[in-house]
Amino acid sequence: MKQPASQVAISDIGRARLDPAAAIEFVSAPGFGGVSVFVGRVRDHNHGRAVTGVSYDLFDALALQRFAEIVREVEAEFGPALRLYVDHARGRLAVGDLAVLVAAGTPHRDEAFRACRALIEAVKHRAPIWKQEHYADGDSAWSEGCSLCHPDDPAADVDRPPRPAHTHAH
Amino acid sequence: MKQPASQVAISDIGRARLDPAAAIEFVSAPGFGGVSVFVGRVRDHNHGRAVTGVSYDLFDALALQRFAEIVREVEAEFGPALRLYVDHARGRLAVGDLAVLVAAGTPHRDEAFRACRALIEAVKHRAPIWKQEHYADGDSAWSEGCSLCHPDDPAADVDRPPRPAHTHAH
Amino acid sequence: MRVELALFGAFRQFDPGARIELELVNDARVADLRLAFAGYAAAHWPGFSPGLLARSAFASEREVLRESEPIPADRRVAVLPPVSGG
Amino acid sequence: MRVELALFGAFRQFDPGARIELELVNDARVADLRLAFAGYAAAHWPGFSPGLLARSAFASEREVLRESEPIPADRRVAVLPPVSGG
Repeated sequence: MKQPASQVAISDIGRARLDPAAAIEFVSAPGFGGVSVFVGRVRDHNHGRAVTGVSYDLFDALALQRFAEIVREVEAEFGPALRLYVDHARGRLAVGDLAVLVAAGTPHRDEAFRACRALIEAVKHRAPIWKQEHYADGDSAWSEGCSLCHPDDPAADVDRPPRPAHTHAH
Repeated sequence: MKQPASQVAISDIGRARLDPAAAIEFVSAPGFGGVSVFVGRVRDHNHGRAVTGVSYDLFDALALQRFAEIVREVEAEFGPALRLYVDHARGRLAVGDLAVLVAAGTPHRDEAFRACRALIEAVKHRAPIWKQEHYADGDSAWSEGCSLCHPDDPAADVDRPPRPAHTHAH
Repeated sequence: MRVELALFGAFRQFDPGARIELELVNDARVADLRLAFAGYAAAHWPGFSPGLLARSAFASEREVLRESEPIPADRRVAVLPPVSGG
Repeated sequence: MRVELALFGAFRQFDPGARIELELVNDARVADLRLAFAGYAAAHWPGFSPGLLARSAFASEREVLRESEPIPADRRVAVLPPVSGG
């Protein structure tokens, strides 16, 4: 292909917005009939509490490494006829703001849906990104999430998470 | 909800383009964290032949009925916290033009992906829409597709389609 | 009775107006329309494939009709070849 | 050796600069850093939860480190609580 088949980015919310039209354009190609896009937005509530905003913290260098790794894995599974796009917001977002945007373009739609889903699942579970929710009552809390510890690493407590792994909706 | 939770449309390509940003906006709501979008575009080849464009023919009244039926079914399965959007192009499209656009917004991403996928599968298999491909050599052909006959209806030949039902990629 | 049959998709190529009229008995059902249409097509359209009609449905503006159903009161029906949207 | 530890997510709230320094033995491994960090946090941060650290990983800018790995040559490590992107 003439241009890179994937693009990964972190967008500082103070300077740029996530742009679904740009994602669709990027993953398109004359031979591709299907584009699947996922947009994650800040919700106005979580676990029954009114949310006014969310701050996203990222370990930028490692996050971009992980995005690139994830893209290579999805390419290995669904490529080579595949274009991918990943963008995650950083900073304080208001309700309705776009937090994450992923897209996959492929010749047919089944691969597009599956590749897009694989992208967002991996970004959510494996990238060094943390979400702090701000509540209507002025309180705030960092969300619980997925441990990045190597699962076979004995020193870490990942065998005994406070709740069953990945059954929480995040 | 204050406004309708779904929108279905047919867009005459001579007058309007399918607009993914409008679809995302429509299916969004303050309580929704996930939006899944699918865009179908005209490819530059099919079954090994170079394609220069596609003409879409629709039986408008029945197509809008079917879109509305499909939306109600998807709402029954994934709702009520759900907003849906369906738009299909009509007319002669060039390679890269958007042929179909569906979107689903929900509180969490799993339902968004599944509802979006259910929408596009139903639109492709059950709506009265026909695709005529125009080839680089000047020839053109109507695509073979899915019979709309009631499967239990004895007079129609749907038990003996020329190829196994739904194994063709369309 | 006279039934107006609208043509879609691959059927369009056989008739510039994409619309034909067929004369049926007064209590005709969809199955009768199918037979009459097959006869019309065989008589008027060189290159017409009966296989396409066998996989095609008849519909009003509101729904796909079953073979045993009567012709709709407004006598307007569409013949729908297998669909290929998206 | 002196290791610079960058704090992310929930760990940020304990230190305004989100960065602490820890003194370790010269051939220290990630497991030693974990112990030293646990001691530092217990001594300096009221309300610190050892459970959070148990589920946290240590990483360089390029990868998550295993407990048995040596501290990276540039002595810069990040401690990563469970992630919650998207």
